[in-house]
Amino acid sequence: MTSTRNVIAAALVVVIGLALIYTVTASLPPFGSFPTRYVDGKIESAVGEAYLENAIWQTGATNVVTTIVWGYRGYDTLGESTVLFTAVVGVIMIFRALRREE
Amino acid sequence: MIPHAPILVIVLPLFTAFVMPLIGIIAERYHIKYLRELIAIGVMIVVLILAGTIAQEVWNGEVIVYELGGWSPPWGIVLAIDALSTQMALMIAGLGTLVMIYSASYMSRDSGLSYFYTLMLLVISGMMGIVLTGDFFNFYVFLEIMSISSYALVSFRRDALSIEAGIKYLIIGSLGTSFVLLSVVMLYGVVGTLNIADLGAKLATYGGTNVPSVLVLSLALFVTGVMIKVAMVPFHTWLPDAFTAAPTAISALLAGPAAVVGIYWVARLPYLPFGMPVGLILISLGLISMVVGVLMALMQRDFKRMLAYHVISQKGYMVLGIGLGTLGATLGTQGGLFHLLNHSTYKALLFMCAGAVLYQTKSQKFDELGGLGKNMPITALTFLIGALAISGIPPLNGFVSKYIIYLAGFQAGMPWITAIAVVVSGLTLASFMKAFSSVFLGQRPQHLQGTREAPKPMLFSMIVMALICVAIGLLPALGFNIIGPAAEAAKNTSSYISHVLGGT
Amino acid sequence: MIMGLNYIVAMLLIAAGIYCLLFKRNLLKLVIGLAVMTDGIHLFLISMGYRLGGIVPIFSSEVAPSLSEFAARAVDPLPQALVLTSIVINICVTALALSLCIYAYRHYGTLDTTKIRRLKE
Amino acid sequence: MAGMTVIVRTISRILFPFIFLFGIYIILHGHLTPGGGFPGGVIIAASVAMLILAYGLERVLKNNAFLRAEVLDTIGSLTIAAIGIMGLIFGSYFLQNTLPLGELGRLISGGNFLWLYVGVGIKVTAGILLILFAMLFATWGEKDDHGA
Repeated sequence: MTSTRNVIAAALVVVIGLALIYTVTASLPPFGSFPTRYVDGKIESAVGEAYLENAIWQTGATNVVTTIVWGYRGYDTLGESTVLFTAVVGVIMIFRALRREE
Repeated sequence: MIPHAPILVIVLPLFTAFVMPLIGIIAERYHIKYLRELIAIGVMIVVLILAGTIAQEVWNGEVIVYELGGWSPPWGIVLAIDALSTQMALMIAGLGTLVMIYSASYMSRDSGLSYFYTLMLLVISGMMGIVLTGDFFNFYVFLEIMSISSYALVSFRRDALSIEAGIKYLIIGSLGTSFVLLSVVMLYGVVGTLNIADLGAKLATYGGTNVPSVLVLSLALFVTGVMIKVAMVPFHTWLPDAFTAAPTAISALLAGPAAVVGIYWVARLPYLPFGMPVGLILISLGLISMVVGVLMALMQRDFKRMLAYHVISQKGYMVLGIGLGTLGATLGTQGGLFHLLNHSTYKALLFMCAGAVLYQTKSQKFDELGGLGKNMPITALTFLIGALAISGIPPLNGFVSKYIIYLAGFQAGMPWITAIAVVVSGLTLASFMKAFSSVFLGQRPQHLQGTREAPKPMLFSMIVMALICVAIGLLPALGFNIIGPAAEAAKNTSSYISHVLGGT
Repeated sequence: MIMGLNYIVAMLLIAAGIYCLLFKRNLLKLVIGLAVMTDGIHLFLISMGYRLGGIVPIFSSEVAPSLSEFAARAVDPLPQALVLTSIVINICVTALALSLCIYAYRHYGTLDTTKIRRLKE
Repeated sequence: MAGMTVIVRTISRILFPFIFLFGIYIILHGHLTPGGGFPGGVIIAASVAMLILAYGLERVLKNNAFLRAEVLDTIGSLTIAAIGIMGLIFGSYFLQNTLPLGELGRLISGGNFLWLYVGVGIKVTAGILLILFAMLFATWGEKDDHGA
């Protein structure tokens, strides 16, 4: 019983892994090729390149990642801190009565 | 339109949620009753008004583009609001308000209410963020806000059942959101942008031929992730447990407004940003869900569990309709979106009725209930309206949208789909007649003799929902004013793309 | 071949996570599987923005004398920002899952999913 | 669990202010060097966690620590909210960077990034500590030997 389960599991993982690896290595741009992207044969550049060119004079911060985290995509980071808040409230809520016994 | 209305709709519930724990502390220290409830309801009403002002603007043919932080797309995040988003935002705000009023009295016996209202507002804010955003990664972030707060809300009562349901929902739901994240990552790898309009414009150049296999994989992952959230049949296992174990106000919230979010992406998916044919997948998933959902519902002996299986079945109708819409049946998309509007009202109403019964009798098993029609006449009447609406009986709203989906089946040249849909509808009626007779008719057990009618705030929400059901049933034009532009906007990708990318 | 190693390892992590989620019976192992899978996605995401011989996207005149040279050599900053967001989200999900697990252990006295399901009926 | 040996206690007492200060440094220099509000907040929370492990829960936490962390969490969130709304008032978009950009590479530069990071730092510190407290209060005193 368990041995057949293990065989099925191993086979499934191998199949999923090989399919993922094949798909990704076959048709993604090769590793290290930023900023080049090929869309339908045409060469396009990824959005990230524009940040490198403009971020420093537009925002005055030397860390480009920060200019994205709070500048260009600041709304995402607001959402991210909301997620943290949500998880905190969720955890407090789950332990609420236990806390009162303390 | 009030300036900044698009962002205020999302941010007002969010910031109120931030201060809600403090409001809770103040309310407990100074013994102010209903402070949290009133603030939550007030915020929801303001959000509803703001959504209304947005809707007026959008229905004039505009696509509102709001650049957050003043960064233009595709570098910054934008909110892009077309008629489809507007329909969803209006439904979330309206139904959210009613659910909030309902929970003000339904949850009054529980502890930890400030956390409850915090999480409720976070769910609303997350859903608003999902339907209004124009950025793919931002969609993922707000999906997580909505998901995490609903995981926590499902296990709010912390009994054995709800903890187990919460864990199940969390594991399966996180698997779904991880798939969505992986799909977003692959899209960034191939196309190099995250803006939905930009993605749509760049992927449209493929025209369905010579598509790299990564894009197909990305689409497959995204469909799987969305389908886990919509709970179509192979991925539905979390839903019955979660809806049964959650407090009924949460079940109504998840069945009404939260259904909106999944269907919103199902309706966007065939057109933006992938633009690949997924019609047959949607149709087959929808058909399987309809049939399996209703068959499972017929077997249930638990009030809320039966309603939960009907949620799966009814969502099958919507996915089926939208799938038919991509195959050339123009009525299909309209039918699916219209059914979403109707489903959200009557299913939230049915859950509220089940909650009212549960609140007064502390039981949700059919075997322990009976003869409550005399004790709770208004609940019985509203439940009957909801039951007839979900079964598609003519003067009520469910009939209109189901009829459109039947017609779409013929329009797409697949009359056997219509046949299946009619049969499922009949089974739904049978299931609800059984439920109605075993709860509200028949012998009343001894210990239920003194049962009283539900409290007034609960009745208010239920009556408003029932009135909406009747009104849309009698005057379908009311619904079509919302649905018509939405169905058109879903298909009109070029207008969306040109508004977002064509400057401010 | 070796250049694609990042992608391959990321996909292997994802496959291992899916295996954990599908075939493990212990709640803690399910949570670990989820974390492993998400970390695979994070590795994949951060590999997306690599440039051969790239420098960190923080401007300093010692590494890159001018802004244009900096822009021509630095790696993509966008995936790094996205990964920051995603990691925090993953932490939050894990925290909530673990607290639910603690509570489930109090209720059932076990973390075995099959036994928990049997208790319900 | 009442804390650890005197060696651990002494060393953690000596290290605590340095780790705390390092966390503040990470938060304040987020826009100039790698780091920012999230790593910095976690480092500060970790320093408090180290003290709790060394000395035990009762000796480290004064009464109302939970409440204070909750208030701090809200204050951090409201800082972010206020900066976002400042963008609405002084600029034309939510979260717009309306503060002066300053000189490249100085501590006070980059507009609102520094203040946003301070808000996030407070929020993350409080949030991680709240999760820690909630789990500690729930499981403190239980025996460790009943494994999974």
